[in-house]
Amino acid sequence: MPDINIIREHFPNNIIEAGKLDASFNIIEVLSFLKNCPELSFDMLLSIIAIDYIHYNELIYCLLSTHLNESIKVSVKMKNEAKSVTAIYKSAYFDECEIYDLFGIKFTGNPNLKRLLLPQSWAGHPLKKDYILNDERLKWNE
Amino acid sequence: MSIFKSIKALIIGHFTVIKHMFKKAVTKEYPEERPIVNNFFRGKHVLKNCTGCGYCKKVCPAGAIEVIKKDKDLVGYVIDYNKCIFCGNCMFYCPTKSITLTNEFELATDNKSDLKIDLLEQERTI
Amino acid sequence: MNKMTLNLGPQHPATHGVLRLIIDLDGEEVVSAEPDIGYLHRGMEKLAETRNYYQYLPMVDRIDYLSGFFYSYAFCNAVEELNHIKVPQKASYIRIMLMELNRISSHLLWFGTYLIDLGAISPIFYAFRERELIMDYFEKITGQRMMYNYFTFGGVRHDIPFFDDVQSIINTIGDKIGDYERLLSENPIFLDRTVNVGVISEKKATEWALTGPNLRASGVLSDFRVNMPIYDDIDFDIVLTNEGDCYSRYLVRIYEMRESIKIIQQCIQWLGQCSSRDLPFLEKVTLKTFPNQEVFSSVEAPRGLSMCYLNSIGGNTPYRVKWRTSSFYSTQILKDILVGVTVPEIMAIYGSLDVVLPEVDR
Amino acid sequence: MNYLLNLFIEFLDKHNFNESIGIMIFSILPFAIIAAALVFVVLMLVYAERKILAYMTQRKGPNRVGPNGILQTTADAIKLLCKENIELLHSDKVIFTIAPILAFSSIVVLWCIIPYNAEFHLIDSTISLLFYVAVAGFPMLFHFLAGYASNNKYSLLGSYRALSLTASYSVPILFTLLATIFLADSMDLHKIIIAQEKVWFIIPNIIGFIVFFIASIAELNRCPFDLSEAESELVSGYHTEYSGMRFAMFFLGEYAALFVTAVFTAIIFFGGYQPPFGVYLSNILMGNCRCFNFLIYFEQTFWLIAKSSIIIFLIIWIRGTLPRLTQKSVMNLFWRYLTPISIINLILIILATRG
Repeated sequence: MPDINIIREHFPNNIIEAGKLDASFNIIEVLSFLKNCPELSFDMLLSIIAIDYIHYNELIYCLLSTHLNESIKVSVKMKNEAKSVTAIYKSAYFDECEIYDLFGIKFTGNPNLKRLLLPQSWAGHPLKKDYILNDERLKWNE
Repeated sequence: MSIFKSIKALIIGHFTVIKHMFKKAVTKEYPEERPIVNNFFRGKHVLKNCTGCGYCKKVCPAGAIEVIKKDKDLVGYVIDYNKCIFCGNCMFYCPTKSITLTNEFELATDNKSDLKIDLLEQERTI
Repeated sequence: MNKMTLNLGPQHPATHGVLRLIIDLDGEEVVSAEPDIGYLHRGMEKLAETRNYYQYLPMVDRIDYLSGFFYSYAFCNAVEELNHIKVPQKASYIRIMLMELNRISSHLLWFGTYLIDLGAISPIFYAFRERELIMDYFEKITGQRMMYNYFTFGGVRHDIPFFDDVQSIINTIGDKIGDYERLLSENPIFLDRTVNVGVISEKKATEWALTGPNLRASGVLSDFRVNMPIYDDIDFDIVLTNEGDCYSRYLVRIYEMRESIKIIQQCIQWLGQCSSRDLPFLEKVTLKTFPNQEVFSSVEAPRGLSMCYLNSIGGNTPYRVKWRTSSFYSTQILKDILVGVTVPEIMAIYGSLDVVLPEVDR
Repeated sequence: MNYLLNLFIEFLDKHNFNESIGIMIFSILPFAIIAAALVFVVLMLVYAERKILAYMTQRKGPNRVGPNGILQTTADAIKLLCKENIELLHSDKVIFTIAPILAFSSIVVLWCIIPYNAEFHLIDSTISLLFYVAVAGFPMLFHFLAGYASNNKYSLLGSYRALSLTASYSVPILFTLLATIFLADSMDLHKIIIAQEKVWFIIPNIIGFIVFFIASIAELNRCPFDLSEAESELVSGYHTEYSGMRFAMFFLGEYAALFVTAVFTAIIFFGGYQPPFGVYLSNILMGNCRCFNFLIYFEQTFWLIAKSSIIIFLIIWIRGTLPRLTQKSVMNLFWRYLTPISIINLILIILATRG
């Protein structure tokens, strides 16, 4: 695991629980620090994972440092709005489009947020828990 | 010079291709030569004294198995080959090992209704 | 500037599946390229929410049908970590051997189709002739050529009775790779088509989150097999070239095939000399209740790092499964590296990234 | 040939037919023979290529239709004949239909000037080499027309490439043929062959042969240079929108051109219908009595076909190994390397023959 105390120095009020650094309120600062700080140098954002816990949504950013072969998870809990990190990691664009497509979470700051996997005319966001499964729209391939 | 190196590489490349002209062809003529199929192969299902517990119905990912029971004794056991993906879950998790997948893989038919096969009836006719 | 938008449609001989590239052409030069994906989206993550763990296991091979073992290993490993199941040593070795064989067969398929994209007709038949040997071996021990359903939670379904044909397979493949290299590695036309074409610098590769052979071809030393516990007592070295063009991606994959042969050789030695009769290959376990926990389990697939995120809140169906696949990001980088490139080079670059569409759309 | 002709006229007089019918039939007969030979050779070439490519990749090739698959191509041709010719809504209908016909006919015309043996030829003109250079470039022009008329982006790209390729390969071909004219100081194919009695032109003109061979592969639009019908990038280049008989015209035309180019390479560099060491086998076997001299003609055609089939095998072999070149490197290869080489080669030969 990367040495935690560097992170704790710079971000004292970010708690680390269940192996994830919780950065709900300052995600942009934390990510840009993790990327640019020479000792940590997390230069690759592997993927953004979205989970829908009905009352709130959680985003997990999996970061990997290719030089030190270290990985860390940063989690953000929020409602339906999130800040886009495409400015820091270019690879986040496809992830954010897919999460918007399947979860309906809007990312402010994303160059052009559009549906990625589903056809543009698809209504609803399938991976949300309240998505009606036996919807007649899904009968089209029966 | 690089020209001679590339000409040499071209000639070597050509001779590695021509080398194969004198080797035996690897194509197998399917209808005439039967392919060798081993015992672990997962093909058509066969049923043997099934107790109708319905465990395979719970474990099938594609929902292809239909167990028809009339007050506790088995009347029909239909597998829908449109949906079946031959994963073998029913065979692995069947408590009494009564359903097994055989080596027979030629299941093509020209009308869809043939694909819903009642294995219990087949077991009686054999 | 009269732009012609050409879309390399979902149905095109060289898109390895159903990718649609909307390309703005100025003459033969590409002005902008926009990948449009989703034609093969089967909703793997939504399926997981309505199926229990045993039902979902056979579906996992289908995420990337060319490397089925890797994805079933990632899923089984996630469930085993969730329930703290300890996999017997023999099962781990069988898993490594099958995964490395699968890596060779996936690289062989890439080699054949990449050469067809560049116009050479015969290498695909040589590559498929070798791949057929591996496919027949998989059919002999797991039952199917591609959709194996052979790994299960706690080990493998049944024991592998014999290894001698694995030895003969890797011997024939070993010298056949020498054939490919003689046929292509110095071929002037192949060099002219691939050397410094589609160069991906080290910074650009990490920025666009490329992993696997594409990353190692740009000179970044990152192979996830290093921190996978089951690879600990197997020594293999990571293949690295640092030009980052199509030719170095070709070289990385050819040498990786040789590395996999060395790994399989060690697995056979271990499996052969250990008295194979008494060692268990499966940890008998019945999974009823699951702890309320989340797990990240990843594996070094032939195309890059594949990560399975499993989140369960008790009950026997997973609450959320997320698959991180590497082709998803290799398609995204096309937007960046296809600018200012001529039409034939699109095929050369796209082919060299080894993008397989089921992995992209899941 | 005229020996057979007056034999036929005596037969006609016996049945009191008019003599002019004989002459008329005899002037049409060679064209009929060559038309039949063309169809047969083209079908056999397609079959031969598929078989050779199959053996090169350890496959069996077509072996189901007819004995050992011989009738496979005839079956394909009949299938293509019966297929529906799909008409395009917005394509330029007139050019769309004419282009394949012109492409095929411009190749068939070349068959007439080939001297099959000392006596038998369809058109005997003193400038047949010039005729070859002129007409050999036509099919590429009609490929451009076809691609341009079929209103499809991929075929448009294919047709652009056809044009740029035509410009680049015709210059080296011209210079190498000029070199042969100086060597044989005549443009008549018969005289060229007779001039190669003692030494074949490949020995003095070895560089010319290499340049001509590479340029003729580009002219045929075959493997290392098959840019205008690149399957993997442009779906199938200029003939993407063609189906049925029109596609067959292009497809069979390509193989007819392959035969013509191989025969011309054999004529210009390997001494046409001359036996390898100037010794006719039939003289040895039959002794050189007069009545068997028409056997020599058959043997001459045999030698011509044998040499050209070796060259055809070489071209197919190249297709089996080499990947495709990009347009930049093809133009670079032709303009920067092959054209100057062929010019230098021409100057050397002029000095050698005239200096």
